[in-house]
Amino acid sequence: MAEPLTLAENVPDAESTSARKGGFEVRLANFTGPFDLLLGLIAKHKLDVTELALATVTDEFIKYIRRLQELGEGWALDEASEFLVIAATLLDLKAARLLPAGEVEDEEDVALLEARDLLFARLLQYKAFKQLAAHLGETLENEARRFPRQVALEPHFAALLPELIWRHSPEQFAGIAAKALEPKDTTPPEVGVDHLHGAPVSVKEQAEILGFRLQHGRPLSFRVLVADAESTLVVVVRFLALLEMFRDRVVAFEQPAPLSELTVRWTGRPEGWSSGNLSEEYETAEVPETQPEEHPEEHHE
Amino acid sequence: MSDYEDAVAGLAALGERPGGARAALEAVLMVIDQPASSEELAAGLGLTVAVVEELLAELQQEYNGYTVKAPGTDADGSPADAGASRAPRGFELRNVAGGWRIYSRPEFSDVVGKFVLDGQTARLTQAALETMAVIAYRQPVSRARVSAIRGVNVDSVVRTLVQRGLVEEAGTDPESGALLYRSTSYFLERMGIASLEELPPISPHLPGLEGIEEFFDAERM
Amino acid sequence: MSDYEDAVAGLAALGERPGGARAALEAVLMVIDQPASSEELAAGLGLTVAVVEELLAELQQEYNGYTVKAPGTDADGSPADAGASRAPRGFELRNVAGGWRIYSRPEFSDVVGKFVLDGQTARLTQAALETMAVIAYRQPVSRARVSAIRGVNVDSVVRTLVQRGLVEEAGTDPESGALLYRSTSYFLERMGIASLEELPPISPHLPGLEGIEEFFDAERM
Repeated sequence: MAEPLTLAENVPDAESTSARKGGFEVRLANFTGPFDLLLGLIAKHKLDVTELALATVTDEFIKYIRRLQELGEGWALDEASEFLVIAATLLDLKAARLLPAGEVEDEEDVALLEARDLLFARLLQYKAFKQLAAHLGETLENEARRFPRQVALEPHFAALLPELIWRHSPEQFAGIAAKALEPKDTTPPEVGVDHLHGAPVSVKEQAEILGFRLQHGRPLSFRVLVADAESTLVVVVRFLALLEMFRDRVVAFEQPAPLSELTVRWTGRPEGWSSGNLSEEYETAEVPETQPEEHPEEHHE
Repeated sequence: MSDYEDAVAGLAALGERPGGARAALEAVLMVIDQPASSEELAAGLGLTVAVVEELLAELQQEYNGYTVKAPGTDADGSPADAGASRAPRGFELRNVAGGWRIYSRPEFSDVVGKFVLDGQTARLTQAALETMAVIAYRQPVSRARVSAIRGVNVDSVVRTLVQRGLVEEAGTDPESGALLYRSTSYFLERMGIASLEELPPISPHLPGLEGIEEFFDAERM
Repeated sequence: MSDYEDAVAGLAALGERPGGARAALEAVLMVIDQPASSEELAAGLGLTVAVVEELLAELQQEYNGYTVKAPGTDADGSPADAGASRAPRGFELRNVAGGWRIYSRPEFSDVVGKFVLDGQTARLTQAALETMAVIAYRQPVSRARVSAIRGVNVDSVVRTLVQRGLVEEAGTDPESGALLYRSTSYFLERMGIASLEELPPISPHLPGLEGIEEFFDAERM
């Protein structure tokens, strides 16, 4: 927590990292998620999770996502967004280290430190489950070498069974068949059915996504910014997020006429912005009141 | 005995494992559902038929209460119990219709019968009915595919249906090698129909079922 | 041992038969097709649970290669082999998923596998294993919470685990209304453990993270 925020040295620029591309062998398909990738990168550099060398790992993480986009192998949106959330957090943390700051007094700094600790905590938790998964895998494999005795009942015992009661007419039986064969879950895997129980969409998370896109590119239209929204809810939340970011003075709007195309432009500092300091009002409104505090990273629908 | 020595080369791998070739044979006999001939057992174990038949005879005697010292298989072999008479086991090894299988000993058939009946009801559970319906309308079909359609594991339910004579094995899938199942003539009998064609068509109940076929085939397990 | 004598009255009928109560228990173990608890076995055999558990322990040791002299069950009992070490049998008796069942010994998996094709299940993917681990250790748990821990959407993986019978639905979360999932007894069976308590503790894998547990529980989704 008290780790001093110092200027990161040896931040490799885009050219030098791409020059080392060949040394980066692992394919993304080998990883089961952003935490897995992050752990892989940390292990590759022989780093302690809690002393993550942000600059190196962040750059590789981002580069990895780019590579994946180039490959374009049907990357599911929700999967991509998880990677982007982590990438945005890493970028925030890396950016914070580039800023000269001695004392932690700014609210922004505190939020960043919290974001970092939360990221580390989640990473450690994931690491624990990954180890347990390895144990399960080994045990299941060893156990698969044993075959249970499950033989058919000897005929003279089968003959003892009470005569089956069967009262279904062919029509009733067809009804049962129809019901059993009915597709139960027609939703394709990549869409998910979480919205069925009203999963929350986080303003901060969406702001993070928007920030990530706007910060590193040219002005974008609102239409483009919500082109990948999987539901109306996400569109609405992104709009709310833009309003919040506007209040935060990191974006500006341009709309030549009412109902015409709305263009959003990044006006904040090039680095160091985080959705962490956005107003809390939307966050608290969408979760049950029994939960006092939610961190942006924890909304995952 | 010379057969035994002839086969020592083939035995080598098995001989190094605890219990040796005899235990390997026992392991197979304990879990096979269908009786296996001594030829099939020999082929699977990599032993000669003569050796397998010798081992089968030994096991049979041993289960019946006579301890037989098998040369080369019993590592320590205290001479005291060679050929000694002991209490029989609760199971026996029988050669029925050309195949070997382990059965429970008939002296305990009343106890076993009571135990088997305790867990049984005369009615099929809803899960069994639904599984029966899927098999009847999608036969021949593997358990994995029925599981995929029903969204739950159906292994034990299918076993119950087989036990009840409503479902039987119907070869293996040429692609996956999975066992396939179909309904039996006893099923037709219980339904009161002469053939499967008399089963009411279910398409009216299932608007747009065409897509589901491809969906499940694509993710065949 | 007094339990044993207490139950002699109940044993009488079984005791007169060859092999006695121990063989009767073996006979029942031969026909069960899913794990049977010592209570179920005791009820079926008309013995006390304590006696059945003693017999089960004896059989287990015996199959593993230790000859145990059971008082009153082994008729002749030559003193030479009391407690002597012998070659293990090709099968073993195990207490798995809350019940007892006979398995082939793992040393012979290659040989037995040739005869039992259908029992083979495909290996779980890394994603499925991780999801399984989170569900096993955090049950009952919603898909959203598993997603949060793994950092990816787990819907299709959970569906596969349900189809494989390793995971099942366990009601809904009273707050969010989200479907909850838990591991099945089939999972225990596949893991070869009697209960979830036998899973290794998670704490050594979470060094110095005592606080994090509460933190994540507090924001349960």
